[in-house]
Amino acid sequence: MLVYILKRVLATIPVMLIVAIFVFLLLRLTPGDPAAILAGDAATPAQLERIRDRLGLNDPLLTQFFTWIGQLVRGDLGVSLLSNTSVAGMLGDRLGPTINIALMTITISVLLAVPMGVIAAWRHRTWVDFLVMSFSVLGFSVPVFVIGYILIQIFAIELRWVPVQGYKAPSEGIGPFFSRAILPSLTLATIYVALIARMTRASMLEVLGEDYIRTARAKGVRENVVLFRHALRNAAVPILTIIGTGFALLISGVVVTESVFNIPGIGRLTVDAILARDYPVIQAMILLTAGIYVFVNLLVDVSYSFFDPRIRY
Amino acid sequence: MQFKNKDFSDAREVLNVRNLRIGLTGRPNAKPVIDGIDLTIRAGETHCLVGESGSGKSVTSLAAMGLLPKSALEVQGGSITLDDFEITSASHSQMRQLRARRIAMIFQEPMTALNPVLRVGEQIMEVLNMHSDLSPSEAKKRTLDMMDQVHLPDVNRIFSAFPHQLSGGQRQRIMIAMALILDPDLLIADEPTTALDVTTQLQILKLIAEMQERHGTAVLFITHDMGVVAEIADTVTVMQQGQIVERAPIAELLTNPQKEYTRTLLTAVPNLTPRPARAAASQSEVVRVAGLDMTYGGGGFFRRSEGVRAAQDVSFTIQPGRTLGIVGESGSGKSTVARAIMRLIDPTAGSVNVAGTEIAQLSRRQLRDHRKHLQIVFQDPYRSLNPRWTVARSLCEGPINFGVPRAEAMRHAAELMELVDLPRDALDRYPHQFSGGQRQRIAIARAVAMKPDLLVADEAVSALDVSVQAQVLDLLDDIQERFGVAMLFITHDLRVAAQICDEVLVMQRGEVVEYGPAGEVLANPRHDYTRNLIEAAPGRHWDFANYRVLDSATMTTGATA
Amino acid sequence: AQDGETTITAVMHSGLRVLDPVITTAHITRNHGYMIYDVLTAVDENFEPQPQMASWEVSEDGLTYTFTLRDGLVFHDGAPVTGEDVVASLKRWGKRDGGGQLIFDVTESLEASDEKTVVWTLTEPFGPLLSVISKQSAVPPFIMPKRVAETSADETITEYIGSGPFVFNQDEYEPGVNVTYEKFDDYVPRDEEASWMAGGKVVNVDRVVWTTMPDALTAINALSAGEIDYLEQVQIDLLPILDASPEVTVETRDDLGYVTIGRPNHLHPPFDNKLVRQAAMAALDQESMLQTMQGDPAYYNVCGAIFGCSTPLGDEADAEIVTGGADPEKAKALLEEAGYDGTPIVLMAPTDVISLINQPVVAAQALREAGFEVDMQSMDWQSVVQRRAQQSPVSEGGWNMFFTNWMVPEISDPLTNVMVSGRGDEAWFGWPDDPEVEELRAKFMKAEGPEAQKEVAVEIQKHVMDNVNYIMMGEYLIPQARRNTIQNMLPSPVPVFWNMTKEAE
Amino acid sequence: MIEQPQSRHSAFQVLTGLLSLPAGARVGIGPMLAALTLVTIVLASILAPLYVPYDPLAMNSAARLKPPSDEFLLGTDPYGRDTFSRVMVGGRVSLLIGVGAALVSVAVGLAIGLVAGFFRMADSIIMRIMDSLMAIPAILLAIALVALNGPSLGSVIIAITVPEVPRVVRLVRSVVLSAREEPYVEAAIALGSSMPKILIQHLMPNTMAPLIVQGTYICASAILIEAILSFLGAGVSTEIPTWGNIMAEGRTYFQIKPGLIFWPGLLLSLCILSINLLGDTARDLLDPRMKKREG
Ligand SMILES: Nc1ncnc2c1ncn2[C@@H]1O[C@H](COP(=O)(O)OP(=O)(O)OP(=O)(O)O)[C@@H](O)[C@H]1O
Ligand SMILES: Nc1ncnc2c1ncn2[C@@H]1O[C@H](COP(=O)(O)OP(=O)(O)OP(=O)(O)O)[C@@H](O)[C@H]1O
Ligand SMILES: [Mg+2]
Ligand SMILES: [Mg+2]
Ligand code: NI
Repeated sequence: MLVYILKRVLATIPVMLIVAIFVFLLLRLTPGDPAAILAGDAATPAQLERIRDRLGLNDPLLTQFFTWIGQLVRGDLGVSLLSNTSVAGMLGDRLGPTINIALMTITISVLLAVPMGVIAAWRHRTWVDFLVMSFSVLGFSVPVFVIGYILIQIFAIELRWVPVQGYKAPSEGIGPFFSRAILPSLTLATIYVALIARMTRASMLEVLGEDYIRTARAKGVRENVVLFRHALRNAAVPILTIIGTGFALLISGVVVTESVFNIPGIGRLTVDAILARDYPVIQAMILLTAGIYVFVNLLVDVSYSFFDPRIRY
Repeated sequence: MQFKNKDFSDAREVLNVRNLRIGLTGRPNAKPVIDGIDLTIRAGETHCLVGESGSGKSVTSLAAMGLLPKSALEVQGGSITLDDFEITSASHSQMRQLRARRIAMIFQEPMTALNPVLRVGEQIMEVLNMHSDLSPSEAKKRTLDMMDQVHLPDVNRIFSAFPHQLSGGQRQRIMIAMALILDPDLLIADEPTTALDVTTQLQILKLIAEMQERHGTAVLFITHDMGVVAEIADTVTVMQQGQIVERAPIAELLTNPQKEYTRTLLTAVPNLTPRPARAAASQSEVVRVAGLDMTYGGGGFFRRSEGVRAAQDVSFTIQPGRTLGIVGESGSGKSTVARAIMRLIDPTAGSVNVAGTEIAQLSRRQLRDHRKHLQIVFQDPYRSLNPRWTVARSLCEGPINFGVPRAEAMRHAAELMELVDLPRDALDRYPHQFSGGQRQRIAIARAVAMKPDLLVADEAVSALDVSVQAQVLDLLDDIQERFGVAMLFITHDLRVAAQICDEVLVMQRGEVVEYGPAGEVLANPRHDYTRNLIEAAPGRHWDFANYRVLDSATMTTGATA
Repeated sequence: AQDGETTITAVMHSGLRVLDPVITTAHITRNHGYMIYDVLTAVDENFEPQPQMASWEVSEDGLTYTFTLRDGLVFHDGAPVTGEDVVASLKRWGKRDGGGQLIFDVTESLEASDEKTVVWTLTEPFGPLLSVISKQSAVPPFIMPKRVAETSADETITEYIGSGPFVFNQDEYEPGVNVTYEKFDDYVPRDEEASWMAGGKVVNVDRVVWTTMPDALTAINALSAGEIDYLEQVQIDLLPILDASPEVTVETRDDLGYVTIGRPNHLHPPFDNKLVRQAAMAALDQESMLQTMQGDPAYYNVCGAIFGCSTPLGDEADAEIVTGGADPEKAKALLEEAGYDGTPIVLMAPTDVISLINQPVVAAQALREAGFEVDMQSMDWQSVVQRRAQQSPVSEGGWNMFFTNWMVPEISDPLTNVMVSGRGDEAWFGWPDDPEVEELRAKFMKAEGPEAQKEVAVEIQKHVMDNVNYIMMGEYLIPQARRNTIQNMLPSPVPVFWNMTKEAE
Repeated sequence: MIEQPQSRHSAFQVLTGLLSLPAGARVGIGPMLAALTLVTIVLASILAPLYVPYDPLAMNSAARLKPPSDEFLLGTDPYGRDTFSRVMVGGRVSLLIGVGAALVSVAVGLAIGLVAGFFRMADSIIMRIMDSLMAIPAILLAIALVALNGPSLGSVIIAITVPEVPRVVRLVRSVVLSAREEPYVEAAIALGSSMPKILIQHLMPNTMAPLIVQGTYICASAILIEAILSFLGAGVSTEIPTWGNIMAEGRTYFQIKPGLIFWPGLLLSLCILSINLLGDTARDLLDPRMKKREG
């Protein structure tokens, strides 16, 4: 197991390196000039040139790349070109909201989607199945921001149950955190629920056709036990997989949700940074999200063996 | 050979099936799957249900368990009563109460019938939790006790093992323990030993008999293996296409079958007497294998692992027109040898000489030119044909690869269809439009189309039922006669080996334990392992085809009946 | 925040990322500057320079300016403000600001003669000196401690200490998201009434939190729900939503507002030809562009004055061509005369800055109607910003035209208005090489008194209308919205948080 | 191979599992409705220029944000353009983006996936690169790519395609890897078929069913991603109406003029719903296992 984890961690190094090179090149090829945004609208070309020099943007690409990698290896994420604050610090401020919302989203999604999928599979080809699956497809087919607006309109404006926007850390109180995080989480959950419910259903359908389910029924086991004890654990691996790979989708959703609900998370930070060409921030953020993605999927892989004893590393 | 001959007419009727009709759900006018069958099983009786594949054996048993797949099949008439309780109209919860307690079932595949993610002990104990109010410690004690009764070793360890950590035989014992722990009145066993090798099969059959003895359980035993039937049945019911053809006590059925279908079924069972060896077409050798070694895996980046030595120092030769059979239990390395000879895997060591060329070390590209000398027929007729290709396209693939013009290849394909006794229009159809036996014949035709010197048949008939199996064996025989090809025939079924092989090679754990003329090896085994194999073959003293005991003259082994 | 403290939560038009108000011309950073820094002198609502940190005296010959700091000025770290600090700050500013550069071009010396006195000596008279250093945009000369002001003018400062009415809370600063200011208790306001950037900056609240909301609708909803107190800019189309909230007041804080302009690239065909530029000007229509941008006529103003219609120097001479509606016929005639060969005009269209999305789209249609071939290229604002700095021909990554907006005070005179500079490659993007306008600007610098200055300004106006250095597309206003609990907000182009009070709700 | 159940849970299954919809091929009515809806929308979009009452680009600043009326069926947008005309014409571009992204990513992914599944040497390198591409959040990659090329139709399609390609590659590769083990492939080797022939004639057809499913999924998500890109200001120019940018432009007016989001949103949802449903049906029809069951 440990050997496996070690192996996987080692295997992420080339992946992260490719991500790093890719992101770096992509950014430097992208038009846009951080010096220009720093200096504002009225700056003259000569002033821009001087600022570019200062920021090291006129160095050869290779030099810039190795400077950056060198810093990274030393654990230094650099300094934002715009705000002159340390990227690590910004990251620290911004990671919390995103992670908390993501965790809440995953929790909500799993709690909703797994039973939905199980029931749909159990009542395969009945109206229950159709209803559940239509709902999931619907979650797939409406843009995230529209869902966000609709939820705000209903729960924050009409019913006034929760605030329209904003974020409070759980350390400032569970109530305030919850009331602000619930709508964004629900918004994000719509895609995720769709994803997980469909996977659960498909996986359950397959498992429910297996011999050991028939064995369980032949033993006179109650239906809910059949579904949740016998079938679900066997269906877990693909569900976990989709939770892992769906994480990428979650990040895409986060970018939009954070805008709609005004949450100071890394999604918005990254988009802002991309639009402002704040290279150190973008690079760090994309490496970070890629790292999180890889980590989440490593977790998922390792957790397989928890659900399925046949999988041993 | 002694058959069971106890009289059950006074015993209690446990299961009563009357005029049962089962059809496709929602389609009452379609041809029913089960068409008005009657069945009575009495306490202590072992009732065998036999018949070709698809005749409705499993459906009948599932109906008795109330486990028909509702969306596909439904009871359309008749009744099933278990001690006067009507099952066809029982509610879900009534059925649930009944299962395990009154009526239990063992399924065919011990691999898949157990839940892979739950410990086997828990799976047995679950029955107790559901149907009794034993305390957890009592339940566990009872479970361990039951596991002991089915002769599982080291019950405490096995209790907390997962299914994949057990052997097939052990898994099946777990299934039996699970089925019998509540002492049900009726045990249904649907081909419980088909997936096991003969030695394990024998143990399981004995175990079921023992348990039945102990608890007086009625057993409905489903199988297509007449050997097993001869061994264990009190009464036999023969089914065909959803109907009952014949029912009789075992001795009566085997000695004096009444119906044509029963007779066909019995005649098709190959017997264990080796056929006389044929003369070789020539003294030259088509295949010479020497010192073949195959180790799977090994190496590894972090830990140097041992690898599986699946074949060690295997040597043999085959002459044209002759058949070498490789027998041995599952996992003994039979397929490995076949695949190494075919160069579908690269042997670790040794030489393989086919038609005068040493192929063990050829590169992939060089190998391609030699492919036409050797062909293979696989076990699974479903998967060995590309489901998306027409039969014609599959048949022409090989010849076209070797430069035969398409038109000519097509013409030849049509001839081949005749050879394997399929209609010509079969060429334009797809594999799924054929039965298993027909598919296997297509696969054989495809191999023969290459006019190989060596034909490897890896369990080529194991997936087929006896009557179809007999046809395919005949076909192979015919082809061999006609083209004089050498054949390497791999099987775990000694009856089949006895019928088709000139020479037999017995493998155990990758090693050759015995190699010689079929008559010698099967009639007069020298190695213990071979002897065990033969002794474990059920019904081996009965000559099914001739409805009589096997001529003891040919049975020179010291086994007692 | 502790009990009883008043905090104002304000949603600003953009996130604060750059904290150095000298290095950038970004409005949000300037606004930030006014929170934590103070200035020597400042204009009042009549564009009149008034003493703020210092009073001044000008010598008879107009060559020596003596500034005297008032009492009680301290930085947030407790150190008193001295002449040295002022000199360092002015010098750093002079390197960045266009107007400042002009003054330093004619500066003989700038020295602190004692703790409280600064003497600025010129080589020749510079009429608008006071209005330049009092200007509230784009880069006002904020006074910082000497050690901070000694940072190179091309590098951002790293210490944010001023002597202004608010203290920057470094700990709670999240770039682009939140900035928190606390009342500076030791700030001594002037006695006069506050007026624009001048007068007494009396702070009546304890904290001001600026936040950003990327989504306009969310911001409005948050204001209606009372989650925020103040919204600096409201999209006109969304005003009806606020109508439903009686607790919210919508108003215009800044009656000067903004202008939107089109800038042709003078280096490359076809806009290197004055006739083609004139054709473009004739083709465009202020009314329809402004209406598309703003919707409600109450919030825009057709205006042909390149220095703004309500500023002292603003004049609409010869502006008929831009204010009189689109004239595609005239444009076609001009194109004919110029021999326009149908070369497509690359029009850069930003997609991510709401206030700049509409102009290129409307312009493209109008130009096409007048016979131009238009290649409208969408890109994010950053790409516009980089590409507009490319002097290369269109085929090699150059451009022909883009649109941008200015605050009226930023374009209100020939020195601050960078678009009238005609210094070729050194001019602002678009690079008109226009000696004539340069002469006029020199004349403006020497002009004594408002009348003389205005006279030159009108000449420049006429010249620009003829030469089409840029195309004035009119003025517009952006309303703000506040909860009714927020009172006494100063009218001003810069949103200021002194004077303001907040009642308990 | 009980010991290695991962193979059962390949990317292939994950992806096809995703797209399973209830109404099976047998039921028929769902897919029929879906096909009808889709055909209607596609035809209506393609033919839009023939029947829409206004030029979708014609601005009229005097007629901004008008409510639905006889003159403007669905009202007008902030530029005074006719919403109905824009929505109908916008469908063309949205569908083009969807279909374009699906075709390109499937084609590219298929090629790379076949190579990866076939050449063991190339496999590990290709898969590392694909892993990296998958790890970069698609939306950020798309924004960056759009910033790089400018938000033209082509670059939006590319931006949507790049993150999808690795998924297709994984899918194809896993199908190839598992199909390689099929006895009929071994039989083909035994019959002397060359590797490229086996790859193209035996293995590639196996990828078609999952690819069609995956293709419909990409098509649907491309239309959505385009909308999100527009929302973030990185979508195609407003001169090219798409459902995505109509909705994104209309989002500020969500409370005053919900129609700007509702109508394109409705068509978009209907489309995606139908595409998903059809993809699922296609899989059922193309899956030989399904045929087997019938036969
Ligand atoms: N779920 C189902 N849906 C439709 N038809 C079915 C189903 N299960 C079985 N059948 C049909 O019922 C018939 C009897 O099948 P059954 O499984 O009982 O055969 P069997 O005698 O057990 O064969 P085998 O020896 O191969 O196990 C077959 O024709 C089969 O096609
Ligand atoms: N690809 C492989 N990698 C590793 N081990 C393998 C592989 N194929 C087979 N083995 C192992 O090699 C041994 C011999 O397997 P082989 O398939 O030759 O047995 P067999 O005699 O054909 O059995 P069966 O009757 O079940 O077909 C077994 O222990 C098996 O687990
Ligand atoms: Mg059966
Ligand atoms: Mg084998
Ligand atoms: Ni397996």
